Amino acid sequence: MKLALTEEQEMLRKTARDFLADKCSKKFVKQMEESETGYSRELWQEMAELGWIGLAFPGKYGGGDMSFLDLAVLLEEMGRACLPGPFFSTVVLGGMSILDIGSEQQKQEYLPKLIRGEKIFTLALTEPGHHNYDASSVTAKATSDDDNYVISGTKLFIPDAHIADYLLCVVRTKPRSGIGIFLADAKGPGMKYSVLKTMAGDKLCEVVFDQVPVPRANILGRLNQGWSAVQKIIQRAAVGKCCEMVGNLQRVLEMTVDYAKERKQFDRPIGSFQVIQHYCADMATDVDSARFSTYQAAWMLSEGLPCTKEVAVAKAWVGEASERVFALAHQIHGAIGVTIEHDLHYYTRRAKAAKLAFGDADFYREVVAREMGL
Amino acid sequence: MKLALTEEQEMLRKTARDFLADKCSKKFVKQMEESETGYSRELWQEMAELGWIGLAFPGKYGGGDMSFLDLAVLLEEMGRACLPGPFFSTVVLGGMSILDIGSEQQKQEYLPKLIRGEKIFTLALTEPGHHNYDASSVTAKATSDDDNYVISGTKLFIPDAHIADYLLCVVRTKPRSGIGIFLADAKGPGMKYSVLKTMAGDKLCEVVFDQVPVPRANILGRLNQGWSAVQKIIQRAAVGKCCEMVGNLQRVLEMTVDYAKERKQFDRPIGSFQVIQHYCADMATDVDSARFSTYQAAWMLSEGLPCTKEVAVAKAWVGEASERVFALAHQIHGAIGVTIEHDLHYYTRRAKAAKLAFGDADFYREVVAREMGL
Amino acid sequence: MDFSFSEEQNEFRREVRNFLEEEIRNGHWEPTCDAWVQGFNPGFTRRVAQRGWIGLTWPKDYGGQGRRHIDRLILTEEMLRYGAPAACHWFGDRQVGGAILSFGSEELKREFLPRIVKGEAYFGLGMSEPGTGSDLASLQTKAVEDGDYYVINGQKTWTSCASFSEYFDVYARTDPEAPRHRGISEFIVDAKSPGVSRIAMIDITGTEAWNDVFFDNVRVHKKYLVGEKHRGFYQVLHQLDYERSGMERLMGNYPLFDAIVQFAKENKLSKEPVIRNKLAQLQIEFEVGRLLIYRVALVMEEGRAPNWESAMSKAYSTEFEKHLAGVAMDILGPYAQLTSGSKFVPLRGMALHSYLGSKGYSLQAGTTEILKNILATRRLGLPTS
Amino acid sequence: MDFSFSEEQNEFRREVRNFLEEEIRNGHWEPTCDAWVQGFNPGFTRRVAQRGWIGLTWPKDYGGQGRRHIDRLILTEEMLRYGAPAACHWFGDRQVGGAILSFGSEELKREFLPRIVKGEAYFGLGMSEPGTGSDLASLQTKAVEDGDYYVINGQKTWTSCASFSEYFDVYARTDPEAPRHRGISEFIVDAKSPGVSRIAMIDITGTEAWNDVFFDNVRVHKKYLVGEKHRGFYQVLHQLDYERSGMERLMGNYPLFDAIVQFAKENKLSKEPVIRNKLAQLQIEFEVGRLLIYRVALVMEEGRAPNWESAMSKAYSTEFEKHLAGVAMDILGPYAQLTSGSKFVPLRGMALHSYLGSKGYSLQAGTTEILKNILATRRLGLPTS
Repeated sequence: MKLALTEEQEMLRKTARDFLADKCSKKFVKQMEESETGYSRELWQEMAELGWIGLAFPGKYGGGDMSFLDLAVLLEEMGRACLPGPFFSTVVLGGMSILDIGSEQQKQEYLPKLIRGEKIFTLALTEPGHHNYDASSVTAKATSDDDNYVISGTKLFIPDAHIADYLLCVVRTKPRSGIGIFLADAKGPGMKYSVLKTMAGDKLCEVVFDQVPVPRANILGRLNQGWSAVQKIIQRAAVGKCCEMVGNLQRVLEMTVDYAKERKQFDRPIGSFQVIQHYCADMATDVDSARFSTYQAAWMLSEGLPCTKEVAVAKAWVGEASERVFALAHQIHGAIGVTIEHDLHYYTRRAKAAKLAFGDADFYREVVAREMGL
Repeated sequence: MKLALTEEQEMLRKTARDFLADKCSKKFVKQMEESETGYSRELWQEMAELGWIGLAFPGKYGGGDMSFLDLAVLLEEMGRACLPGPFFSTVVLGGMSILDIGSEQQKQEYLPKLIRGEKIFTLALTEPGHHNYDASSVTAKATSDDDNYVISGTKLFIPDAHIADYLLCVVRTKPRSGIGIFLADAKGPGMKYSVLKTMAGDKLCEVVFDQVPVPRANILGRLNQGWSAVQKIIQRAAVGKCCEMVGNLQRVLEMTVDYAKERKQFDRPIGSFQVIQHYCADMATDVDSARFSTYQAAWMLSEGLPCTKEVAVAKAWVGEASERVFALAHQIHGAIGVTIEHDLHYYTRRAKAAKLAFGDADFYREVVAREMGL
Repeated sequence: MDFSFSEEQNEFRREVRNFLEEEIRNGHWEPTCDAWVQGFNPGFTRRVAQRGWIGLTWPKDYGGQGRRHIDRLILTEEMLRYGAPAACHWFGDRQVGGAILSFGSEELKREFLPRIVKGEAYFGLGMSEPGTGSDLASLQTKAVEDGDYYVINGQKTWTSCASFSEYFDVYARTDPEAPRHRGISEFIVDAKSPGVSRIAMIDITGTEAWNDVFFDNVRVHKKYLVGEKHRGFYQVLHQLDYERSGMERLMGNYPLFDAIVQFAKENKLSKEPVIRNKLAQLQIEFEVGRLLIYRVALVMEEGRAPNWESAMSKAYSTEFEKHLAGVAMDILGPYAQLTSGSKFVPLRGMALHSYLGSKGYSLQAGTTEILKNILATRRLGLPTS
Repeated sequence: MDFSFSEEQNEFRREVRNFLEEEIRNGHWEPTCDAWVQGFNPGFTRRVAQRGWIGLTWPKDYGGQGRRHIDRLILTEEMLRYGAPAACHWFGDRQVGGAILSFGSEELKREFLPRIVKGEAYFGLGMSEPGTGSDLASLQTKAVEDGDYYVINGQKTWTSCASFSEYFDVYARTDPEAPRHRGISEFIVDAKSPGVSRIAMIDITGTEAWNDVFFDNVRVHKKYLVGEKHRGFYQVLHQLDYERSGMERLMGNYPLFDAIVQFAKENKLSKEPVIRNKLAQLQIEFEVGRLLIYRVALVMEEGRAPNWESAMSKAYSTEFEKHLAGVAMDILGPYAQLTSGSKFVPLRGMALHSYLGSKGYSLQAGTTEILKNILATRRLGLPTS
C-alpha cells in the first residue's frame, strides 16, 4: 500500500500544471464557454503532440503506454485548470471504450487517428426522460437492414457531439434485453445536433438520429450484450469525473485558504477566526478523502480489478463532499465569490456539472447497498 | 396570532417549575429509575391535589376545565424536571382518550377516579415486531364470547402497565380492518407483566394477555372502527412527547450556556470561543423552533382543528432537533457530561426515548409527504 | 397563544392572492425566484401602491395605512409565494422608509414617505464598500461639511437594484478622528446628483444583480442627513435588523418549491421513497422557518425592533433556501444544469438560478457567521471573544 | 500509488482472523463494542502476546518484531472488527511503549518494553486532570525532587483502564516557575506505590469507564523519569498524535455495524429504500475513513510522527461512529431503548451502548474542536487567533 504518486506521475503532474497554467487561463476558459465549438483546435493539437491524448493507450497504436492511473493524474490537473474541450469525450468516453471492447481491426483503424488528435469521439448514451443509468432507459434503437443497421432515436446531454467525428451510440438492439454499441459517423446523413445551454458552459448536445445507417462492421463489442460494456464505460467515466472534481476541489481549497489569510475584517485576517478555521479544516478533510477514494477507484480500474463498490463509494462521496466544500468556499469568500469577476464560479459550476454526470449520490448509494447484499 | 403564553399559563408554569424544583430533584429521579414502581405515591397524590391530573378535564368530572394547551405547558415543565411516573400514561394516553371517545357513562365512571389520583391508566398499543404506527401491526385480538370479549396477545413497550389499574387495549376485532379499543382491568386474571430495562429508566412493560375477559360495556368508542380514534391518540401522545422534549431541550440549553460561561480553558471562558458560540446559537435556534412547532400542534389539538400535518412537522422536527442539541450539549460539556455525576445524562436519555416513542422522523416525513399529496 | 389568523387577516390574504393571481392571469409577469430583489416592474409597483400596500404599517399621516406588522407579513408572504416582481419598491418599503420614520426629520418624512407609498421613489442601499464586508464600521466613504451641504466621496458596492434606484441611502464617515463606530452619518442622496455613477456587476447566475456606485464630490443638502450626525452606525444596525427580518429570507425561491413538488408529482418521482422523504423534509423545514419569522413580526407588533430574533430567522432561512435549491437540482438530475432559455430546460431554469443564487443569501445583510455571533452574545449572553 | 496489500500482509490478516474466530468459537469472549478500551481479559492479552502481536513494530532488541506499521494496522483493524477484549495491553502497546522507545533511557526500555510485549505490564494514562480539559498545559499535579526521588502530589482523571493498570504514565509539573508548557515532566509510576489510590467513575452507558487516580506523596525514583526533565509537554503532544492515529477511532463500535446490517437484512428492513440509503451511506463513510487512517499509518511507515493527519482521521472517524450509532438506533426503533440484559434487547444492547458511548469519542484524546484547530494551523497554515 502506497498513497503517494510515483516520481514519473509527479513529473507528469508538474508538466501538466505548468502547461495548463500557461495555456488555459480563465480568460481562455471564458472564451471557450462563449464560443460555438467550445475548444481550441490549436491547443488540441498541442495536447496531442505532448502525448496527452494517447497517454493511456498502447504504443502500438501510437499511444504512451501509460496507465489509467496516470491518466487520472492528468484529469485532475485538467479539473484544476477548468480545461474546456473534448478531451474527456474523446479519450475517456471514446478511446478507452474502443480499447476495451473494439476488435483489433477497429482499434487499428480508429485509435491512431484519435491519438494524433485528428478525430474527435464521444459517447451517445443518455436520452430525454433519462433519470438513472440503467439499461431500461435506452430506447433509441438499431434495426437490422440486410448488411447494415439503421439507428433512430434521440440522445440528450451528449458532450461535444457537435464537433465529434464519431459517436459511440448505445442503442436497443432487442426489445427487452438487447443493448448494442455502434460507432457512428458523426457527420453522416440523418443526424441533427442542437447545443444546449449549460451551467458549466460545456457543450452538451441533443442528437437526433433519423434513420441513420451504420455498417455492421461498426458494431463495438458484442451485439445485444452491450450493457455490461456500457456499465464499464459508466464506471470509468464516473471515476474520470471524480478526478476532475478532485482537481476542482484542491484548487478551491487553496484559493480559499489564501483568501482567508489575506482578507482582513475587524483588523485581523478572517482565517484567524476559529469558525473560519474550522470551515477550512472541514474542507481539507473533504478534499483529502475525495482524493483518496477517487484514486483508490482509479487504481483498481487501472489494475483491471473488479471495483463496482469502490467506484460507487468514490462518486457518491466526491459529489457530496464537493457540495460541502463549495458551500464553505463561498461562505468564506463572501460576496466577491458570487460575482463573475472572481474565478471561484468557474469551479462551482464545473464541479456541480460533474456531480450530476454519470450517476449521483443516491444512484451510487443504491449500488453500494447491492454490493453490501442489502 | 400570538406566540406568548397567557398570564394564567405563565402562572401555571411558574407554580409547576417551583413545585418540581422542590419535589423532583435529580436524586429523586435516580431513586425512581432504580425503584420497582418508578413513581412515588405521595407525589402522585400531591399532584392530584394540585389539580394537575385533572387540569385538562371538564369540571363536571372533577377536572380543572383547562385546555390541552395548558396541559402542554405542564408537560413541558415535567420534561424540564425529568419527572418520573405515570402522569403521561394516565392523563395523555388514558384520560384524554376516554374523554375523547368514551360514552358519558364511561366518563362518569372512570374520569373522577383518575382525576383524584386513585386510579392509574395506560395505553396498550404496540406489539413485538412493531415497526411503525399502522393498523396492520395490531395483532392482539378480541373475540366475542356471548356478552363478553376475550383478549389474547402480547403488547410491548407499554408504559407503567405494572402499576396501572386500567389498560386501554388496542386490539384486532376483525381479521382485516377491524380495530377496537377495550378498557381492561389491569389487575384481572390472565395478565402477565414484565418490566423491561430501558435507557430512560422509565417503566415500559411487556404485557401478555392470555384469554383475558373484558365485558362488552368496556368497549371504548366504536367497535371495529377504532383505528381513527387510535390515530388521534397517537397524535396527542406525539405532541405530548414533543412538549416533554421541549422542556428537556430548554433546560439543557440553559445548562450548556451556563457551563460555557463558567468553564475556563486557555484562561478564558469556553463560551468566548467563536466555535462554541456558534454551537450555542445553533442550539438556541433548534430549541426555539422545537418550541414553536410543538406549541402550534398543541394549540391546534387544543382547538380541535385538523392537524395531521402540524403534528407530523412537530414530531419529525423536534426529534431531530433534539439529536442536534444533545450532540452539541455533550460536545460543549466535555467529559464531565458523559459521567453520571453530572445531570446532563438524565436529559440525554429521556429525550432520546421520547424521540423513539409514537413515531420517528421518517415515519412523520411520510405523513407529511401524504399531506403534500406526494 | 394563538397560531391562527383573524378573519380580517384571512380576508386580506385572499385579497392579495386574488390580486396576484389576476396579475398572472393577465400575463403581466410570471412567478420568478428572487423577484423581490430582481424583478423590476414599475407597473406592478404602481398597481400595488394603488391598493395602499406600500408602507402598510406606516402612520396614515404620511400616507401609510397604520396596519399591523402581521398584515405586512401576510402581504409579503403572498408576494413571495407568487414570485411577484416587487423590487422597485422593496427597499423603500422594507427599511429606508422605516429608517426615515424612526430617525428622520419631519421635513424628510414629508418629502419621502408619501412618495414611497405611491410607488414613486425607488431606493437603493449605500452601505457596503469593497473593503468592508461584515465589518461595516470600517467604511471609507467620506462626507465633509461645506456650508449648507455635505460633499460625499467614495465607493459603495453590492448595491441591489441600483441601476434603476432614484435615491440611495448612503452611510459616510463624517468624523474621521472619532472611533470607527462613532463618526458615521446617514444621508439620502438623489441618484441624479452630479458625481453619482454606477457600474453593473454580473453575478454567478448571470443576472445583473448589483452595482458599484461611485460618489465623486457629490453635494447633498444638510436636510438630507437622516437622524443625528455621527450616529449613523447605530441607525444602520437598527435598519439591518429590519432587513433580516422578513419572509424574503425564507421564501425568496418559493416558486421553485411549488414547481419542483409539481414536477415530482407529474413525473412520478414523488413515489420514490428517498425523494418523498427529501421533499417532506423541505416542507417541514419550511413550516418551522415560517414560525420563526412570524415570531419576528410579533416582536415588531409589540413595538420592539427585531434583534437576535431576526438574526435567528435569517440564518435559519438562508440554509433552508440552499437546501431547497440543492434538493431541486438532485431531483432534476442532468436537466438541472440547463440554463434559462435552453432547449429542454425544466422549471424555466429556476432550480439552477436558485442553486447558484442561494450561495449569496447567507452573505448579504449579515453573514451567517455574524448572525450566530449576535445570537450567542445578544440572546445567550456569552462573552465576546 | 498502490491500494493493495502484499501477499504477506494478506496472509497476516488471515492469520489474525483465524486466531480471533477461533477465540470466539471457543467461547473465550464475544464481539463487543469498545472492547479495545473496556474489554479487560488477561488471558486474551497473554494469548495475543504469545503470538508476538504486542509491540509488533518495536525493535527485536526489546522483544518487538520490527514489523511495519501497516502490519500493526491490519492487526488492530481485525481486533476491532471482531470486537476483541484487548484493553489490558492497548495503552502500553499503542503509546506508552512508543513513548519509552522514543524518549526513555536504555534502562527504562530494558525494564518495560519486554514486559509490555509479553502482556505482563498494563498501563494507564495520567494526563488529564479535573481542570485541564483541552488545556493540558494547565495541569497542576506536582513532582518535587527529593534526593534520588520525585515526590508526586495531585489528581488525574478520565484514566481509562485504571482499575487494573499496573503502571501509570504520569505528567506532572516539575518547574512551577516556568512558562506552562516548559515545566512539565513525564514519569512511569508503579500503581502499587504507597499513596496511589483510585476511584472508579461510572459513565452514561453504565460502564465503569474511567478512574480518578490520586497521588498523595508518591515517591518515584528518578530513573522512572521518561525523557528530558521539563520536556514532558512536548513528549505528550507526540504521544497524543499516536493516540489519535489508530483504527479504534473508526472501528470502536464496528461489531454494531456488522450486527445492524445483519439485523436489517433478516428483518427485511434493508428492502426499505430509506433504510438502504442510510446503511449504504454508512458503508461509504466507513470506507472513506479507512483510507484516511491508512494514510496515517503510511506517514509512520515513512518514519514521521503523525501530526495533522491523525487530527483529520480522528475528527472524521468519531463523527462516523456517532452516525453509525444514530442510524442503528433509528433502525431498531423502540427496541433501541432496551438496555443490555433486558428482555427483548436487540444486538445485545450494542446500539444503545454505542449511541451513548459515542458522545465521548469526540472529546477524548483531543476534542474535535482542538483537532480542527490543529488542521487549520498546522496543515493549512492559518494564523492562530
